[in-house]
Amino acid sequence: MSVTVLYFASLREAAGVDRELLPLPASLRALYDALSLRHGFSLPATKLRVAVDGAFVPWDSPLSDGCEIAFIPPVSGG
Amino acid sequence: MSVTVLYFASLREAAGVDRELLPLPASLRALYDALSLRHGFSLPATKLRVAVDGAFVPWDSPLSDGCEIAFIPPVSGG
Amino acid sequence: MNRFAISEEPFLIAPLREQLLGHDAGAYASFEGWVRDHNEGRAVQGLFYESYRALAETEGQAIIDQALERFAITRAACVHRTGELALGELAVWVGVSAGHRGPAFEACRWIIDEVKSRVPIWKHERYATGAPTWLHPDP
Amino acid sequence: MNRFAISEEPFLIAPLREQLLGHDAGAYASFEGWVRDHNEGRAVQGLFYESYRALAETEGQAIIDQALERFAITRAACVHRTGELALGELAVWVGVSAGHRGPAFEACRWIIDEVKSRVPIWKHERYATGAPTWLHPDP
Repeated sequence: MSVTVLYFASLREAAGVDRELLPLPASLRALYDALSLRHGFSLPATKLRVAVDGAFVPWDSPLSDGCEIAFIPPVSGG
Repeated sequence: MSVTVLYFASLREAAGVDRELLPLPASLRALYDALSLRHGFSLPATKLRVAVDGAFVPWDSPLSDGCEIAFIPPVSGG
Repeated sequence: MNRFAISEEPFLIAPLREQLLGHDAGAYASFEGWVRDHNEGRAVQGLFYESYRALAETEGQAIIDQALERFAITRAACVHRTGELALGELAVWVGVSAGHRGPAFEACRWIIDEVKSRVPIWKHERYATGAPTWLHPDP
Repeated sequence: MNRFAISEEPFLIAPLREQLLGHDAGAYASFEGWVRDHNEGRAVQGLFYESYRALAETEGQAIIDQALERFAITRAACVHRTGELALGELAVWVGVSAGHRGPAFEACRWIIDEVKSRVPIWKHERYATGAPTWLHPDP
């Protein structure tokens, strides 16, 4: 039971990798909090959006085995 | 003592010429009224602007010998 | 380039746009007016633009100058076609460069609105049915 | 064409614009974002755009689709660059065609605003002095 986490921009830089395979977490919020501690992310979860399997989802969405999770820091295109 | 009058768009079509040499008139308004009668212009002076020697001027501007007058019907560029 | 011009022939946008570029400007807004196949419900077959060229160029340049004063923009230009135009042909182009997108959009819109209301250019439309007409819209 | 695309290479505007042309549309508004030599008072030497490409294309296409519903426009498209960009390079292009200029301008502005606020693309700026930075502006 695992999930893939994708990192972008400053989160990728802080994590030092662009993806990780991790055990299925209890929730998106629990996963982000654990990763923040491990990688020293400075952005609070309240500033981020989150996507699962290529679509934006609410933070309380359920997770399933094998899903792909991306934490989306504030964007700066354009 | 004469002036040149330039015609554009529907005024040119009604006048049948794009310019005329005419005696110096008493005023721009008197000139337009006379030309309206002669050429059958359907636009009232209140819908027009007027230019003398290549610059917009008020309808009560004085006229001088040899000046070039253009009655400017409502524009439709763009 | 900060200029207004009348063009009696088709003109290329690329070199005009090129002159608005600059490392100091991050935003560029442009507008193009093309000849449509209809106007106010009537099928249009083609049109002709006439101008009082000397006054049109003076008035157009005044609009560009005023835009440069009113908006936080870097450069602005406008070219208007005259003569016979076919369906789909480019009638007018406006380009504005600026540090930020807000002023670029606002100035571009303002310039085309002013050109349409003040510059002595007149449109003569030919229709599928009925007599051709000079357009003299109420201001 | 009614499409949003990410381009990892420099792209040409002319063929994109061409696909928005049509005899039914009389108005075309476009926006371009270029790499400026400064940002918030700092001298910029170059930048890098990273995207979450799959989600960026989905979200960008949703913006185009929503613009087509919200505004009286004919066609709309947007392309955003990613990768390394030099000063003066084109970062983003938006084009909108419509029957009239009002909706063309409004939709063009709306699309770029939405792209900047919602599409997962991030800018990494390098400065003349100081450490390079990922930009994560407060919404």
